[in-house]
Amino acid sequence: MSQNFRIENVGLINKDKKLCFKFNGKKYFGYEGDTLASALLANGVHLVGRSFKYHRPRGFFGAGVDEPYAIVQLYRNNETEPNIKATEQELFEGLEAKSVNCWPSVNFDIGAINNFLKIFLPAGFYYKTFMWPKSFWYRIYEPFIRKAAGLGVASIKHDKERYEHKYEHCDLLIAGSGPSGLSSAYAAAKNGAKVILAEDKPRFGGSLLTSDVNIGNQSGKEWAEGIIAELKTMPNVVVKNRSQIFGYYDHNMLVMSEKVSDHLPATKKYHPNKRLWYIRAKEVLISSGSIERPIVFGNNDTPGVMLSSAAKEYLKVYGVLVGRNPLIFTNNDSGYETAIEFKKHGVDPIVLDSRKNPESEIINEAKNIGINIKNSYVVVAAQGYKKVKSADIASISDDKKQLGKIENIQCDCICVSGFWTPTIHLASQSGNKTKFKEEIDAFIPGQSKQNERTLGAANGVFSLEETLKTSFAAGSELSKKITENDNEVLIPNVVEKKSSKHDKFWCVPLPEGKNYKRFLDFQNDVSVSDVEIALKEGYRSIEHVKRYTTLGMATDQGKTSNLNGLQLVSEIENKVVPAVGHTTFRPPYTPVSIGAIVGREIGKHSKPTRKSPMHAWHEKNNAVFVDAGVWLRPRYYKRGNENLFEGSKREAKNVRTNVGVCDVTTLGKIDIKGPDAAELLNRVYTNAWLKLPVGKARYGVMLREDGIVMDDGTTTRISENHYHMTTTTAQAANVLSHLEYYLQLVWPELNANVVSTTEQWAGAAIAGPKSRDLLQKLFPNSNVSNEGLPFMGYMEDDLYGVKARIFRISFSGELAYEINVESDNGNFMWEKIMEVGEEFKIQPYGTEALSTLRIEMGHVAGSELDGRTIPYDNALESLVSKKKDFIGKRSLQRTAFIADDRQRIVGVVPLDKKTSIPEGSHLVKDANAPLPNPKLGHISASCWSVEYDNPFSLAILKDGKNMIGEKLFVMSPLKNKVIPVEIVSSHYVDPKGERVRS
Amino acid sequence: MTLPIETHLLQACVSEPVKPVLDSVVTFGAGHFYVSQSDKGEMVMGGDLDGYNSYAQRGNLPTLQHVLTEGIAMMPFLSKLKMLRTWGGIMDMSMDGSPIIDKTHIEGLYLNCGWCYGGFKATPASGWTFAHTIAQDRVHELNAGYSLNRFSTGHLIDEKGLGTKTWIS
Amino acid sequence: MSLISALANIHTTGQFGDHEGKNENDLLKISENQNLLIVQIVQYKNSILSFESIEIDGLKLKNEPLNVVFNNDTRVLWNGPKNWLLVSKKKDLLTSISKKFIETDFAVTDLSHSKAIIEIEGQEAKEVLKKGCPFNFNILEKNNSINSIYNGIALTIDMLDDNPDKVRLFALRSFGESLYHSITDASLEFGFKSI
Amino acid sequence: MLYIKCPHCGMRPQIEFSYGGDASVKRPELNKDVSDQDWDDFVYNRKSLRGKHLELWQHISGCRQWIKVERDTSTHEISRTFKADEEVA
Repeated sequence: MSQNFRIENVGLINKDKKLCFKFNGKKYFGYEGDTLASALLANGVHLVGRSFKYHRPRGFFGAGVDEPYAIVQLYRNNETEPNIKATEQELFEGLEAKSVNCWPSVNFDIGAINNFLKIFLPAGFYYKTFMWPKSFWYRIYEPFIRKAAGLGVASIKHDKERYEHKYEHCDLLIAGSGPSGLSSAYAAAKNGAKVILAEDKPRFGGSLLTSDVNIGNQSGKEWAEGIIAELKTMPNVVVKNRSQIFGYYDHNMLVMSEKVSDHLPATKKYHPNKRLWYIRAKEVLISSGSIERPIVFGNNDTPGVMLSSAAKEYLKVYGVLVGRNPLIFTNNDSGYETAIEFKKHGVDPIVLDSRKNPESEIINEAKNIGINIKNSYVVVAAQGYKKVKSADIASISDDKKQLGKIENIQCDCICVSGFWTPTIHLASQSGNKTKFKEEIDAFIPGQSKQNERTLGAANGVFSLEETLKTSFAAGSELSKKITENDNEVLIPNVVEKKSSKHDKFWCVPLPEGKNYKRFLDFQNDVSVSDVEIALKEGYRSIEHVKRYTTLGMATDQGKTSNLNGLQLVSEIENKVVPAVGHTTFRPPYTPVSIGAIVGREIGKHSKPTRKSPMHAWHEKNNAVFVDAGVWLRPRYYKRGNENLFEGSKREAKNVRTNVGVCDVTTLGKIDIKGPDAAELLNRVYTNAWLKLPVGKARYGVMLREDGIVMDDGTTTRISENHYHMTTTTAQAANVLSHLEYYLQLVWPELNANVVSTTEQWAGAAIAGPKSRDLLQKLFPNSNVSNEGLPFMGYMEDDLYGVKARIFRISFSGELAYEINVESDNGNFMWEKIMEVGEEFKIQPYGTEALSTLRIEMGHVAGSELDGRTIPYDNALESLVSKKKDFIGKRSLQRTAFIADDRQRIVGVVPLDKKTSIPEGSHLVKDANAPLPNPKLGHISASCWSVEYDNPFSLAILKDGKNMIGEKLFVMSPLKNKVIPVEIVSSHYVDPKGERVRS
Repeated sequence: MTLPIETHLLQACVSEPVKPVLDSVVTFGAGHFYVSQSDKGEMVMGGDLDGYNSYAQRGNLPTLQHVLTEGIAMMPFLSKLKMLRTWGGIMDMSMDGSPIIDKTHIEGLYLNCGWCYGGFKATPASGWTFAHTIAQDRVHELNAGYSLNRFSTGHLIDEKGLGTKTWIS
Repeated sequence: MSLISALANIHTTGQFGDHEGKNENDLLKISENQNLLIVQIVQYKNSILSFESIEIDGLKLKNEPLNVVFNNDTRVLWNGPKNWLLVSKKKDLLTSISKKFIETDFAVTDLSHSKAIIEIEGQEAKEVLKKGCPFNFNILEKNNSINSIYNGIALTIDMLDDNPDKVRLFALRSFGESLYHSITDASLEFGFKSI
Repeated sequence: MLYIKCPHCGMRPQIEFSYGGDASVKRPELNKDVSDQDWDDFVYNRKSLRGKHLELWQHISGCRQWIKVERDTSTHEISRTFKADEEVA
């Protein structure tokens, strides 16, 4: 199809570059610089979609971010994206788009039957129509509604685009590059301030691109181009187009979404598709302009009805006529500007003005060039189904209540202007309580809450001269405050046409006997009658009316509908608009790609990963890894076709019979130094620490102030004033912060320093009956006998020339040692242990075997120290000092904590000695008791005992102390298991702890 | 009377509506994320607290960024959708993460608070037992555990095991 | 004995990202730093000793945020109130540090093996940092250092030079590979040379 | 993201800090008798103010110091910050 509606030599598009695109399977062409909307309109395509609820035909209503209708499914570079506004999407070669929300096609849409059933779909229809009979909801109504719901189709493929973030700081952030944005940016830049100027459209200049004004003897557009060109050369200025500031957050942090390559056929390799900017600004200038609002009349959603400013923009920016026979319906002078542009390009418009006798320069000009103007006239209803064919018009009485005789006139589009609504979203998001400005029938920002100021049309100022004056002044003043420079900038002369007052008129009354739908919210199909129903049904708060009718909750977020909705409510309620108030403006101003919000923290990099210095060795030796917080730890070292169960059993067994080695680098290590280090430990741990000799380790338990166990571990006295504390892997960071809290805030009198040395030392635990023989071979010059290095002893030596720390501690319950070397030597140590250990049949073991070993021995770990247990529960009460005070001690006196039947750790063995017990299962007395079956305890950890070759679990059981020998049931409804069990001691293997001391 | 409650901020968001892709609520426990699709087609998503006391009913984007990061980890296709609306609510966080449903020492004053962010799912049962508590002026067997004095006696109901640091996620 | 540095398993040399058609000298340069002595020096809260009277490798400590005192071999980074991170090519300095900062008043902790160290040099070095760290880099000048966080990883940033920009990043060793990934990923757009 | 003035380091993004709750809570001294009520108040009862709230933050990825922050819980505005050992007037 040829571009019937394109006019020669008009517009800012590049006519030298023709671009091919497809819409609903049909091929069209447009030009570089077009949007999908302008290119479709140039081709005479007005029907782009169907409405949400009634599936009525939808065309184009605006030319930008406020567009409620023209939503398409976009195909680009073998990917698809739903819900793209055709008015925002720039054209590129090969673009493909389809209509959404219609089936089988936009021309014949089955859902449109809703349009004839609309009596069943009034306001709040979700809440009432489909409520009865109750059983119908799941089976009939919901599936039906769901099928009809939604706009575009979400691709369930992985998103291949790259999204990046950037954190930036500046002196002045300016949102919008219209006259106020440009002039304030220029003035501030001249004072040397660091300025960021953001424009959501591809072209800078805002209203200057389409208005007929003169600044400093240039056209508005030329002046804007000059300013931008100069700003771009200044090193202290960043200007960004295609960049929408969508959120104003705390402490002057604003967030901007920059579309880096949405206008290209594909994103350049290594470059982002979108970049999300977190900008912290000292001052913010909001120059976001205003959006024209519609006048409400019958069938005002018919394709071909659009904002008069949009018609002007399509003409002046894209050289596209939205109609050849336009009707312009206005209550202010803006409609005339559009009419004049039409006329200038050889099209004869008719202007209907609701005002009686308006007079102004613009109107005079329109009259002078012979435009047909009808005063006190309104559009009663648009006629035509898929496109406007004619309009029913009538004269209107001065009080706007009575319509004259209805006439029908031919037209192919209706351009409507109901005056302007300042875009106050950002100011409101900042916390600014807005105020209603009577002269313009709209809200403007009130008192600034953060360091923000709103300028120009966004502040309800529609005179260009005043806008430039205040904006230059604001830019100068705010930048001067920051840079202390005061460079004078001359404010250019302005020539603009003066306007007359607009008419406080926003909705055409229904003619008698007619029942036209008059839409307020075009995307969500909310009409005047829907709001009337909501109010009749008793909804008063505007927030409730909004939710009940869904007014303003569509993807355009009510940019064109909110104010008319308020006017309606205020009229029915007989209140002034400010008394009705408006709904809260929340970020984002426009929908933002979730991928852009997330940025690069995706896939395996969604969280950082921590690796030990021996990680590469583990990898090479078939380790299967497990997440331990963000650490990666070997779970087991797979041999052949072994599974986890077989592999971990083999490893654990080898520890019990020979010797095993485990990477324990991840355990938290904290260096504690200072004259008061011992005193600190004494206050933090439940047991006594003042008399620990140098060269000895001790096991300790620390509590939270509420008496609950926080962590456990061993601490070794390395020298007089130097202790080495270990923590569990999971609690390492919390324990450090906990110690700092007490040292800095609670006991500042203590002279001690704590610092994490987790990363300084690589750790290997060697465990098993042959571990001493191995140790002796590794350290031939030391006496590592039971006397030379007794249980809980510590020594330093060197391992083939490498400084090593040797601790005789055990988590496995076997004779065991832990060797630490500095991290760069970690792999060397590990390989040496493996090499020397070969003759003792050493095997590396992972966390699963480690777990088995500790469970069998009844050693508590994270699953018992789960933030809900006290020392008694873990059979650790012997470590609780009665003599000294410590963190959390006072809480241990609580009734529940000293009750006779207090929960306590026990062992659990299935009666059949075969069935594995799922972790997290409950223990009950009677498996057949009615629900809720009283829970006596839960399984905290399970393993397959390698010592006895049967399942064994630990449990925290009510009155556990007196339950040994009892028969209970383990129930796991999730796994559908009921297992008869016997309660035994938690110390299943080596109950006297002889092996560790052997 | 002092309540062991701190007021915090929780945000949620919805995407633009899309055709049905998800027919149930899915929560990602380890990632602190939940998602469901509304009848209108919007994906409704949320996660953890912003992490400091607040009555502002406005949150900040990094928290939602974190929530959505977890969301994409679970359902990568969410990346191509657009976030339409966000909002922040105030949460009465009790010191063990469970609600308080109880009578008080003041005649005629009953407590039903500290719901943290778990309210709706338990509303029918708690409403019923609370009505019982008021009507009979004694706690029902099923809400007896949710007493205010559990913080003094130590009979806490701390499912997450985080203790009093309600802001930790 | 074979030492294995924090990034030994990930750092490979070559040119990466959008480097084609660009002058090699204009590319960002990314490298791993090894074999530095890194020592934390902390003065105890109630110590009244004058830390300014102690000289180490000709340098005196300064208790001032952002401050780095330095010479050719050694840089002392302010790490917090009366808390410094000494980074030096002279590995034998540790003994004299321990001697001069007496243990009744100072905690001296060797952290040489605790860190993964990445250096970035080039015009866009700060741009790379801005992609993952919300600190205001416009105020970070030559011979300033800060502690902050990059894509969830805590790190220390030491600004070695500003013509062109050159920064040295220290992260906890176990996070090294993740930080290296983040930094090189953020550098792809500019193109970089790994040396 | 909040912008918090660390009294040691200067203006820093919130991401460098971790929250520590109500700063008005005072831990009872060690080895002193504490009534049940006082202990419960210390462990569980918080002011949870709407308005100016004195709270603890730790500059955990910065200088690692615990600081006190006076912040309005209805606007998030921060009026003053203090070092750990500074008394709040």
